[in-house]
Amino acid sequence: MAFDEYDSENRIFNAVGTRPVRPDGIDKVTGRAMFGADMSAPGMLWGAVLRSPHAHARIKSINTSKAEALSQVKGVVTRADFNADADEQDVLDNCMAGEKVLYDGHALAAVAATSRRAAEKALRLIEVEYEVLPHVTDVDEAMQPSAPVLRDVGGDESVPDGLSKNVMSMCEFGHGDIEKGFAEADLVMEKSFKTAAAHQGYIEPHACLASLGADGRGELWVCTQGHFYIRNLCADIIGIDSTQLRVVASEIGGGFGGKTTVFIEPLALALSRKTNRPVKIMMNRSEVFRATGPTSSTSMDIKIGMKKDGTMTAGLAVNRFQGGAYPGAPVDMGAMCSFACYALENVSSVGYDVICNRPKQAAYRAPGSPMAAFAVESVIDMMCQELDLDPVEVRLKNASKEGTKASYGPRWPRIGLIETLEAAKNHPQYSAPLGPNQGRGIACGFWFNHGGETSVSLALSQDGTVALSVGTPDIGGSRASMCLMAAEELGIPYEKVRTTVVDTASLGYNDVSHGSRVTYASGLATIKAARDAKQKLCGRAAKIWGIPEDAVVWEDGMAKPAGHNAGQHEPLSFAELCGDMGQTGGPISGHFEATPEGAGVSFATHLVDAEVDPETGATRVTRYTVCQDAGKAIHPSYVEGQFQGGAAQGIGWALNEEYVYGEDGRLQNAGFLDYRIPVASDLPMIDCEIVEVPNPGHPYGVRGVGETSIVPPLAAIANAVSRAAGVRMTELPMSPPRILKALKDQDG
Amino acid sequence: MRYESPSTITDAVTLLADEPGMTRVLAGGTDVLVQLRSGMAEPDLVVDIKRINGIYDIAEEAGGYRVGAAVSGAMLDEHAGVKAAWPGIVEAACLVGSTQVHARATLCGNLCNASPAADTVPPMIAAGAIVRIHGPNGDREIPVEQVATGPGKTSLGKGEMIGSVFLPSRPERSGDAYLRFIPRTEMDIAVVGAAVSLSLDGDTIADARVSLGAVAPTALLLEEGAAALIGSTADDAALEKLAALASAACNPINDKRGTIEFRTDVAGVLAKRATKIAFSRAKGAA
Amino acid sequence: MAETVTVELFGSLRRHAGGAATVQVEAATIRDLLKGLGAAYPGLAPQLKRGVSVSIDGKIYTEAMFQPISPENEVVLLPRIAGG
Amino acid sequence: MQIHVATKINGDETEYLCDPDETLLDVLRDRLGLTGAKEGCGTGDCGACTVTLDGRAVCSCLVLGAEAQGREIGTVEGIAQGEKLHPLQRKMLEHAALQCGICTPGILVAAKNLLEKNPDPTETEVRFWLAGNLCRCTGYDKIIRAIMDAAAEMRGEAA
Repeated sequence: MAFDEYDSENRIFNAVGTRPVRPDGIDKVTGRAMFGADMSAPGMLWGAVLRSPHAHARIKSINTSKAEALSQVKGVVTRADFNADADEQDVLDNCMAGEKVLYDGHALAAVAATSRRAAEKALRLIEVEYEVLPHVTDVDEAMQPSAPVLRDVGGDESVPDGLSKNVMSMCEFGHGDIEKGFAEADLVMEKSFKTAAAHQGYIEPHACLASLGADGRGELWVCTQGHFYIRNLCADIIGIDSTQLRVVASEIGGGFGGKTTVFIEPLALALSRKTNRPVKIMMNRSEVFRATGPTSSTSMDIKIGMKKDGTMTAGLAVNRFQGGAYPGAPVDMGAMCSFACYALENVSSVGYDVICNRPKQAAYRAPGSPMAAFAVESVIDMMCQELDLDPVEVRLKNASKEGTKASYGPRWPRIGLIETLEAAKNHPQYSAPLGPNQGRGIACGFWFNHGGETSVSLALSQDGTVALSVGTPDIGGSRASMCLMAAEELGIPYEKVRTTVVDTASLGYNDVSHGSRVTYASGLATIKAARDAKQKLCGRAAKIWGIPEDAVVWEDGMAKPAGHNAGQHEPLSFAELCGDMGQTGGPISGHFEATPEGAGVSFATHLVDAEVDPETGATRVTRYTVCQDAGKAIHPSYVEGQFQGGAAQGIGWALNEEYVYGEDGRLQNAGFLDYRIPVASDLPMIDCEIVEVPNPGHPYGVRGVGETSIVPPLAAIANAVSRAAGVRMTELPMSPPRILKALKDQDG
Repeated sequence: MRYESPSTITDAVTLLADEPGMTRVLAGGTDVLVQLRSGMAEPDLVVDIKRINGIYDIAEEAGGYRVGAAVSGAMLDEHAGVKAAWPGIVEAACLVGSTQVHARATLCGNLCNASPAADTVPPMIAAGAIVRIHGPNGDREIPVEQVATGPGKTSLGKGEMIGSVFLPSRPERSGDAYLRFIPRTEMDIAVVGAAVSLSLDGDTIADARVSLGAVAPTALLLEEGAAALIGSTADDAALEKLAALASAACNPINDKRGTIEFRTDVAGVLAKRATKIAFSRAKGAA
Repeated sequence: MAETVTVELFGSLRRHAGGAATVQVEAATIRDLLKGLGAAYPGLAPQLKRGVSVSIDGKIYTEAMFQPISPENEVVLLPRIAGG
Repeated sequence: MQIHVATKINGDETEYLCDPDETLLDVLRDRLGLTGAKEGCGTGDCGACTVTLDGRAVCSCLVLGAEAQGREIGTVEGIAQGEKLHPLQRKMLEHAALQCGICTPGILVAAKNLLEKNPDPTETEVRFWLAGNLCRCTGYDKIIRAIMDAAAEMRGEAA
């Protein structure tokens, strides 16, 4: 059996599937958990970052002498203090601007001073001469040949002629003959959609504490989703060897994809190197909004053909995503996801990656997929209304399943979309009566999930307990899941395992905690490391009993002789074998280092009831149910937590969250006051139906759950609101002014 | 920056008057601290008035209530008398920001911050509230609607501070209400606010005051709107007339919080809805 | 032992491979496949350099260079899959 | 010139020097090492820095350090009694009501303050009381359940 394959349909789990208290729990309810900004060091300085007030400008000069003259200021860095030959030039330029600033909030200098307030005050003494350039912040405008150009290099070989140099690449997926498909349809519907940029909105601002000597040896404490990856990025950008920098991942106060790259970390390291003192930088909230990654804003055109019975005959999606000032908008992912839920014979999905004068987008939960799903699922809903068809039945009729061809190419392995649709159909919400001005929306969503490079080490202790070292920062309770999987595999109690997210000097490389990969990949690695340890324990038992290793089996947390031929021996418990390991051959650790590739895709179906006030356009989500395939829920409470969190973020994105830029290209709402994420009184309870269709690529059947949960909400809410208001909403957010205007336009 | 916390109004006024640079009065601090932190204001002197004797008092006076400048929304909410007399004002005070903000933010601070969208200002205007101003040239009293003169600007002179606001007495069968529109259910700045205070003679509105917030540079006192209500029973015709007058009085801006069109439409809707609540409160149904 | 496998290209790569939706390459592993594609269709080189994932019978591989491929497999080239 | 402040934090007499423009949050975190209160926004919009000031929940980012003279401050570090967790802390853990945990200290301080004033709140009352405590991970569902459950336990009702 391959190393990452599903064991058994009929396995009975002991630990897995229970809901114990998380191991880091007490620290987090007593205030002693250490997050990014909570660490300090003797002699520490505070760093602050000077940011551009312009959307697009050439930097003619920077004069830091007045700031440096302040006694509290110990050092200033600009682009010249970084590695000119860095491989990751775009990442460097985003952290510290070179010739041009490309967006409001773009960093161009940093100061280290004896206090945070002194550092901030010193920023105002730095004199910068700008040549302000024309700017563009809208994706459709940025694609026009006449648009201001950010980078003269232009796009890659995939970009068709006649588009602006701001179009960095084009991609296309699909199969069949869409024109033939549209010809076969009884109804063809076309509609255009727009979505605003939404920020990940983690409550913890980026923060780090850096200490770096002139010899290139250093330490970095930081809140990040991937300390190994940012170690490599920082080393590249400041020009040191990666292993000379030891990075410790602090507790992380939310990431959702936004803490998968660097912003302030190379600046803190450069300031520390320059001052020979530890330097702490903590972004304020305004900096987080202006200078870290929101997701793309988008513009999309959808065309779908359908027969009267609901059979979809063809689908076309054109997706235009702006990704801020650098290439890399997740439009390829979006285009691949557009029609992933449906088995279409004729399908085409196109994507354009566009740059404009906004902060570089960062990954946000299932990057690209929620927007794509919003557009496609909205058109399907309109067609269901037009043809008077049940929206669940239409989706069931066309649903992707094992063996059908995905719109992006492959044939599906075992997947659980239909099961999530059935769960939604059978949920009481689906048949509950609706009140006046209420509407019900349904939508499906898909995400790939990811494996990635993974190393874990599982060390046994003489008292029969286990120290499990992982390298994937815990962003949502994953240490509890790791403990459960180790306990399951070894047959010992959950409490006997301690999982630690260790620093970059303590394990081999680990990919970032992204792509819904942690419970899948670090989980798989934990199981494999536990099996490695068990094999070693069986070897010790064999030695003790004087029988061959293959005559020993591991059952119920004990080594036992394998059948009568192995002889009569009292089973040896895990604790007994651990107690004697020094004498039976030495310390025992289990290891796993590999790149598991069996991350199972995940589907979800969401049900939303919404009520619209026809006089004000105000919307309230009154009921919400998430049905999602988790493969196997290791800790069901944290699986539900991912479902609920994704739904809540989707509600914010659908109804209120947006980056608002002024005519001057400056961000108008860089704070939680006007970037309106849902508050407790905005939301109903969020019901969860955990569907379990095992992933063949994981020993216990796990599928990542963190990202798929944000894919259906935009569409499901848009469908609910559109039905409640009686007018189709095609632009996000569906803010009250937009809804009221749509209602009036319809009446007028 | 200097921080002072005098124990008398006189000392506070002297400190404010004698400081040649920029000053800020610190009561609840929920606006002042944000200005300090963001660098929007860099005062040379901050005078914390919360150590002044009596500044937290809510005193009965001439059948009404005098509310000290440090009285927070939460304290108002806990005061049965004020809550019974002016529920609209108390509700507005408890709409400003979060629970944590209600614990600190004050009526007088909301007024002095002079935001066009301040939640407590329209219901205080509707109530006919009067502020008492202390200054180097003595004390004076002005109606609430004369405090703000534009966004962030007040009619207070150098060295002056508001020490209290007086919520007057009112006849039996009176009621007030404040409604605001925000995109979320809490935590937002009002996109539109509407306050109505009225008194009944039988079932007929004998007296009324209407005020709108966030639709003009300062909160509006809508005298024509009040006239439309007086003599009516808050019937549909009167309410439609009020709504039309409210929308017509709007002089709003387009911004990140709302459009001119939206504010104008919703001002009418909220004026109607606030009237219905005030009316039912006056009848004793609330 | 390398045999001829059929690879499906996504739409925007097709014009760099003569317009065909599928191409044939001698390959026993993913590494052979990518090498062979780059050699036969130089126009694909920029995308191969940017990164690709390969789907083999519906399972997506992003890193596994030595994953075996045989003519019976359904092989689809994809942009490199990442996540948030 | 720095200001000398004598105050009481979690029942302990405490003295410190602070700058006139320094917030209570910065004093707690950077001078006193009480990093349980978090800076999420610095503008009173997120509630992560919630502490009690003379028994009322406030955003410590909107209070000057100098204002604490003679007052009583309560932080998350003072909620547990020795090794015994407060029912709210225990229920937050049992209900898995935190994912990243950055909002948890503020929510605990605010929720404890609510239950002291209103031992039997409705779900709606809990939601509105906590509207100033942003959580981006959980969608609030499990947080609300944990608080309702803790309130029931504290009232002596079986959950």
